[in-house]
Amino acid sequence: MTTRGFLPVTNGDALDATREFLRTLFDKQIIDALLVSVEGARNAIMPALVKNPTRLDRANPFAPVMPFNSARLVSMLTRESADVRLGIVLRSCEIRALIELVKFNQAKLDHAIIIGVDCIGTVPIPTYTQTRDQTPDWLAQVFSAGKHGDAGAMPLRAACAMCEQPTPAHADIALGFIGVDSARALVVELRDDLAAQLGVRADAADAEARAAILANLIAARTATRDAALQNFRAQMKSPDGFASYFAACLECTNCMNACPICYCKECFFRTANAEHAPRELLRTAERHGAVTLPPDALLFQMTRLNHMATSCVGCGMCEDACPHGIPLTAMFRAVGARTQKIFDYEPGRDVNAKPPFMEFRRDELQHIGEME
Amino acid sequence: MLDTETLVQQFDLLACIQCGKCTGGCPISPKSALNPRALIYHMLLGGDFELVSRDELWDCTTCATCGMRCPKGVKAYDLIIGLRGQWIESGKIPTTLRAPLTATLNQGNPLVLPREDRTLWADGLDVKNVAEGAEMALFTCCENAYDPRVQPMPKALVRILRAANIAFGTLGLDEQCCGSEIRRVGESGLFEYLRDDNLEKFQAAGVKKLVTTSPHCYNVYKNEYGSPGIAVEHYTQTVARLIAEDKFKFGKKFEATVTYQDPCFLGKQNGVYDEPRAVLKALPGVKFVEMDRSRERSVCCEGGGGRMWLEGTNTKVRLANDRIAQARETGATVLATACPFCFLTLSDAVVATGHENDLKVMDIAQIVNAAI
Amino acid sequence: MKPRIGVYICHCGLNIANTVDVEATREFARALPNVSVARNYTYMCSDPGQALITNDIRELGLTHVVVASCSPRMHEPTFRATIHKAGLNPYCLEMANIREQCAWVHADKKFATLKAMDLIASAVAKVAWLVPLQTREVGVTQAALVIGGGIAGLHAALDIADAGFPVALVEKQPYLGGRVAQLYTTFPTQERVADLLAPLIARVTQHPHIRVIANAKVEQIEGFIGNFRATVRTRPAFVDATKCDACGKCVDACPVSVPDAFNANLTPRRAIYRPTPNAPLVVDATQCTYIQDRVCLSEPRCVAACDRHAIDFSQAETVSELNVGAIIVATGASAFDATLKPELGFGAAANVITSLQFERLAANPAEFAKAFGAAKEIAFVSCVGSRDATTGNAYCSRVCCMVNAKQAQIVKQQFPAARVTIFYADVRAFGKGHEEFYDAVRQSGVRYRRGYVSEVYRRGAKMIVRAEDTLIQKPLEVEADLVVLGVGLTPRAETDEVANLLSLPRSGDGFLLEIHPKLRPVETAVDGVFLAGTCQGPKDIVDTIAQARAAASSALAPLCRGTVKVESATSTVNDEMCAGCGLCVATCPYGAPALNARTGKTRVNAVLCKGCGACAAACPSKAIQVMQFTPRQILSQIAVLA
Amino acid sequence: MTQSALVIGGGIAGIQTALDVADAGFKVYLVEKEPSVGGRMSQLDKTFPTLDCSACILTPKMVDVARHPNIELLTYSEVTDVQGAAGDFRVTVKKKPRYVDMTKCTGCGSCAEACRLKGKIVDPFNAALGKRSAIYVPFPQAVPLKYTVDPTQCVYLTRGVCGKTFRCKDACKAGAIDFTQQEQCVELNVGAIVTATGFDPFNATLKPELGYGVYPNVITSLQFERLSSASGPTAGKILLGGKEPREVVFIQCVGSRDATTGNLYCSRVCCMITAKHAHLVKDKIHDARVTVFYADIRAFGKGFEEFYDRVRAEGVQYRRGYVSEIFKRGEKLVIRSEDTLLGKPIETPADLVVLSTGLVPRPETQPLANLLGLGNSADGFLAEAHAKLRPVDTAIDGVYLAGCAQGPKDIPDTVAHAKAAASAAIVRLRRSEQWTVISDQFTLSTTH
Repeated sequence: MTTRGFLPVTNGDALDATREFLRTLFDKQIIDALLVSVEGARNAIMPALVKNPTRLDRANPFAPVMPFNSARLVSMLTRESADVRLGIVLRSCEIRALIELVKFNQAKLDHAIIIGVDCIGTVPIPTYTQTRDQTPDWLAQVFSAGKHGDAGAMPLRAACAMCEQPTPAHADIALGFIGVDSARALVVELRDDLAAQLGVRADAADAEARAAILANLIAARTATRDAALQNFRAQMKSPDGFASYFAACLECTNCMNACPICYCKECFFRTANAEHAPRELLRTAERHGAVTLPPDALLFQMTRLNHMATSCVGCGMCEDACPHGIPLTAMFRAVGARTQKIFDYEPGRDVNAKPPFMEFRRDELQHIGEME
Repeated sequence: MLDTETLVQQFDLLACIQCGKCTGGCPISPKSALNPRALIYHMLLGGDFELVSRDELWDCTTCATCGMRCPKGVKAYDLIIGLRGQWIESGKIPTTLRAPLTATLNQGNPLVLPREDRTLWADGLDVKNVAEGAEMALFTCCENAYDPRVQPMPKALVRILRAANIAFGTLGLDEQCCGSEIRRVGESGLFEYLRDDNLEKFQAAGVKKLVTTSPHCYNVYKNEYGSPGIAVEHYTQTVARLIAEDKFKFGKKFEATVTYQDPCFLGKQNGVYDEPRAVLKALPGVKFVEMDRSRERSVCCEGGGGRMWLEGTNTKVRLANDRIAQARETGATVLATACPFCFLTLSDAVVATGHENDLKVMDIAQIVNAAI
Repeated sequence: MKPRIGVYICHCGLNIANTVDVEATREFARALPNVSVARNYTYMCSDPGQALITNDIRELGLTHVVVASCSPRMHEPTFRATIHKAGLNPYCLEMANIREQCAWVHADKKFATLKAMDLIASAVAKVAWLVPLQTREVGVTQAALVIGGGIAGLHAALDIADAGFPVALVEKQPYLGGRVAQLYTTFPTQERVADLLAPLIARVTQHPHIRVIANAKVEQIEGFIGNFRATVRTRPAFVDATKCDACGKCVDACPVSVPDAFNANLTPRRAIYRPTPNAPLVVDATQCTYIQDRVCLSEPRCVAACDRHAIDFSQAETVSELNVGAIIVATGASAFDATLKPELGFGAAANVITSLQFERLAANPAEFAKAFGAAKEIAFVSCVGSRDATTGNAYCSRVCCMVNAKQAQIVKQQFPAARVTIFYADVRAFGKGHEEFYDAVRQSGVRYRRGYVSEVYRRGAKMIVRAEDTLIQKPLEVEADLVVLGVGLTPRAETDEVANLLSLPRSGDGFLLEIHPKLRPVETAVDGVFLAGTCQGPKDIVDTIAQARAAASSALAPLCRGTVKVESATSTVNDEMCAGCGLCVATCPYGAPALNARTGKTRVNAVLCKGCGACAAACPSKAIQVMQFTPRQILSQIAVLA
Repeated sequence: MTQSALVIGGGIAGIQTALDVADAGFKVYLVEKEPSVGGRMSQLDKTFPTLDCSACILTPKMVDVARHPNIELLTYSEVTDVQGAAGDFRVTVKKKPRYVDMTKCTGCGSCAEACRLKGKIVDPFNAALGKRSAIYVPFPQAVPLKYTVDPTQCVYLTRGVCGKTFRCKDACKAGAIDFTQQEQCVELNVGAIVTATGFDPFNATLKPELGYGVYPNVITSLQFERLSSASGPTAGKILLGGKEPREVVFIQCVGSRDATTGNLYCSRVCCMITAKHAHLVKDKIHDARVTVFYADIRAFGKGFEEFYDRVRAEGVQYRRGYVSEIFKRGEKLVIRSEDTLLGKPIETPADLVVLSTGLVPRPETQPLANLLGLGNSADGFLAEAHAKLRPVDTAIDGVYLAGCAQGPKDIPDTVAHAKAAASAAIVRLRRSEQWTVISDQFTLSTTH
């Protein structure tokens, strides 16, 4: 069971209070190490594995920028069991990706403490790094947007603009600033045992107000999402919709590299299996008059779609990574939504829910069934 | 009200599986309300069953196709005969039936003619009485004996037998109706009287072998008189045997294309198909052709079952008329039969259909006689 | 060495040759890369057809062979054997399916021919990549497990035991005989089931090769054909059979009353009870209030009532592990739950009973006379829960027509005055002597009325049976004192459990699925596991026995031989590529791949692998591949078509 | 103790029994009176309800039987004497001369091409719808694929001379044809015997009212199989006299459930055969009007009712009522019956009538049954030891029944029955040693 309470903010500095809170986790020996975003040189925000709590003075989990979906990093850190108690500070989409990875044996949560944080949305990295000096207080914007549940003023990434899950689920500790005045306090919701250890008292004040603001926010985001998905589906209506969508794809595989779920040791498309003999390419060119090169761009995208459609959490890292700005988030979310609905499966919702491929149910897909 | 339970037992109706083969094969059912299967079903269901409303029972020709076809051995025609019996017992005898029945009792024939006229047909033929010592008794059907239209048939037969040097005789004025049709109109009491009386007379005359002119007489003696130790033959069997034994010399040719109507009581009911044909085929000059519906698939002429005296409900075109058309399809100029009823109904039909110049109805005996 | 490929195109009589220009196809094939020879022939699978191939292998030194004919499902073994006979590795063969996938589905000869060419080119491209594989054999544990002690299980067990092999017969209930034990008589011979069953059960229980494990459940099965390992949990009887003299005092003392399922819930029984009239006493642990810690608490009344101290609650469950080489599943079927047809009034009125209840009543003359003696009109309803889309059971239950007939006759024989009517749509009397029995039943005075019963409801003390008599096209209301519902057979509720235990698929009707409905009616998708009796589909006793003995025959082959051949084209894992995600493990229906605890990567148990390729399809990185269907092989096939 | 079994009859039942007994490690002699194994199933086009091509699923089994190291195939052979008892039967098998050297014949068919009687001899495999030569293989997938001279037809064998020169002999490059061949007898010593002699289709001329033998467009269901089969005389096209029928009528229970023929029993397969045929007609002639006359539809096996549902959905009309008679009116056949659900006699026109003929015991089984001491059931099929509990055993120890010799069966039931007979035979062959208690050999571990 969980306890809801408040993390008091003194001096109106919620970030400072948060850093202090994270240090306390070390002090109370709840964690031995912490994965958290820290501010680096040239405004860079990068995840760091912190072992010494004093180094938390640059930690910033609220910066509206996401260079990584850190689920990948958690996978890296937890694949083999260790007796280190690892704290992980993650956004909702990162937690969901992590839960998917756990199902595929790519991460273990046995010794992990997930510290989830509210996310009002993130902005593209260049926007963040290049504009921070001119508008030094991104954080103030975040907290202000959070307070009112409206990030309209922020130039959000496409994925975030349609993100309808701004608060973390499945966190051992969740820190919230949406719908509250973060100058005074942050909402904290945590496991009862941790609450006892950390001295958090149950306090339901302002819960309804926060819920209302969240509901508004989610409704707005959902509307944005639906519009985006509809737009994508409209583009797919034409026979070559998929091909034209990916007309500019170089098969650079950046999307795959950025994807938190793509867990293959080595992508099939980078192995000798996927190589084409020159003779084959020439024959295909002869048969069709011309063949687009590199030859497997669409196959690559199809394959990724096939592999990801059920597990995609919509973090949008792929789209950020695409050198041609192909709007991948909308595609994955649109296809994912349909696929996930078929199997009644929502990625990241439940760590015990088996991915559709791993489970056979007699009653599924009966409408496809045998034709006679 | 009928005691259907008893009828069900008596006629073994429980064997019925309601397959409809009886009604399907019934020559009358397409043009009458007569439906043997439904009749049986009503018996099986029991309860109220009013005979009076079922005039169609008098349409049955007792051709026995229903019983021959039944896969479960049910004899629907027997049931109909039984029901007619119930009707007669109730005293509601069809008006046209009264005179024949009374005459049969009083005069030994249903044609309402004097008993003492029975041997008039043989005037001048010097036919012996069987009691004077003969290897076989010739039994003349009442029709053959009294009806001038079919009297030539026994006359011809007499000449044939003489030609083969067969010693035969008749019962003279002791001969009376065999009871076949009497039984079939449901007058079982009168039938039993005739049977006992006839048997007594056969015995008194020392009859060991009986040759009948009519298939109806043949059938009743063979199958419905118990086993009185008398060998019964229809004359076509006798003649076929004599031909096979080379007892004849045919002096003349009978130049005609001949087809043959199987009498139900000879063919379907007793399996005598081959002998009449053997006789016809043996005759010099005869070109024998078959109608499509022949042998087991032959069609009733509608002369049996007391239909000679009954009105019934069936006012549509008689089957005999169809038979004329079918006979003409074969290119035959002579339609042979071996039954006085068939002869009469078919002769009427030839006239009714206006083919008296194209098609001649003849009894086999007459044809044989013409070739001797 | 450059491959030398032979291509053989089959006419399949006219099956292929009618739609595909086989000669043009042959010329095309001859010109494909690496092809040394291409031929066509009327029936490649015939002896001379095969001779063409073997001669070419020997004379032209072919290294690989493509046969363009039908689906490989049937004839791949044929042609593998053919090329093997000529000295090639049997796996250097590829089949192009130009019949089912071409000739049979196209009408236009021109396009069908082009497609056949593509399919052949594609097969030629693949075949060059095929590698020789070795055929393998594994040893067999010469013992069998039979699951289910009904009439099927008993017969299967007897044949295997009589052939000299040990058999473990595991029965869920505390008694043997299954459904058949509940029946009163058989059709069409009207023999008492008890008279037939008792000697059979005695033969099984006394058989030196059979170990009967009743009141038990197979919990787990691991392994593969020839080498299964079954875990069996046996519930204790809580009654010491050596002390019990079956006096019944404990039963009288027991405070529990539950419906007696053996008696089709017609009568109650206690928690300590005799499962069948001749079986020893047992305690039903799910109902016993002592075990469930309710009423009896510390002082079980049965224990107090027993003079001989036979009741022993200290008895514990036992778990046995058995090694067997073959398994026969004979788990039977259930009677259709008539409450699922509420319009027929079952459960709502006491004078509507099922045919199974009829059997139990008939077995008890006094009860039977009580129930039926005074009845004037008795209606039997056919197809209750069979041939009925509303219940989801589209199938015919195969036995109910004859059960109805038999029961109707029993009533007629014992109470000739009763009016007995059977409502039906088709009477299915198809077995030996069945039609004759149906004839006899009608002769005994049972009325058949054609028309399914639409509803049954009460009017006063009578039930009204509503139907149309379709032979007179009249709606009917028949007043009946008793209505007997001819309930169908349905898969047992625990079929899923059995299916999961053994990884057996089920057919559309919910019964366990045989591997081929015509020619392999007892084999399953799992080698070494066979089906007997009604778990595969409704059957009468005689067909059940034939099928049970058929299953025994199938089981006897590996047991007698002592070894079995296993699939050679299995899947293999590239450790470098394997991310250990476990998709292959979850996907495999045969349990062949498993994650290695130490390395975190998949290992394939090649004996279990059937080469179906589900794992390879699921693996995102293609770290697991099926030999003869590697990405390289498949992609080279596709490349030709691109 | 003889470690071998004899299986009499090389249809699907005999094949399955032989394979099972052989797979268990015993030597099996499979005796078949025809030149090829395959039996009735080889004549079928498709099988119900899956519509598998019959030859396609049967051929591999035939090939297996021929290849099996434990099976010795004795085709064109008949059992003429049986002595001894279970465990030690001594059986005499007569091998009829094929007049073709099996070791030399390649099955090329040149001889049949050359035969003077090519295309003149009624082909029983094609149910008399096709013609063949006097030297023949019954069907293209025959096992063994060796030619046989039909001694009742061959001009040389019946008249002592065949022109100036034997055309077949000249045509045979392998030199396989040998008219000096004589009948041979072999003695077998076997421990168990399985009788799998199958059935005959009912002789439809015994129901003269249905016009079989009178009208060429009244055919039997077996003939329909050949008509529908791609390897049949019309290459799978439903053609009679070169014409495609528009109205097709199927008639159920011809020679079954019928006291007039003495066959009281239900033949078990005809309903589904007709359903399959009706489907095939609809499949091949989409707009054909197909009517089935029946009294009870017996669709009882796995997937059968579902198939019956499917066929009705395809537009096949089922009319309840047995057909009483068939005659001709103009170009059309007229089918007389009553639609018992309407209570009306009806006439249905048809271009093609298919009689769903039942299954009857083979007359030639009787002498064999006499040799073996087997009895008959009331229906004329061979009698099993107990109607309920012992469907494959007979009154004679060591002699078992498989398939339709015991009574009509569809293919799966035949296969199951045949395998059951195999099991019985295996048990009999393995019997004789004194069994000891081995039921305790299982226990690996028992925990409480």
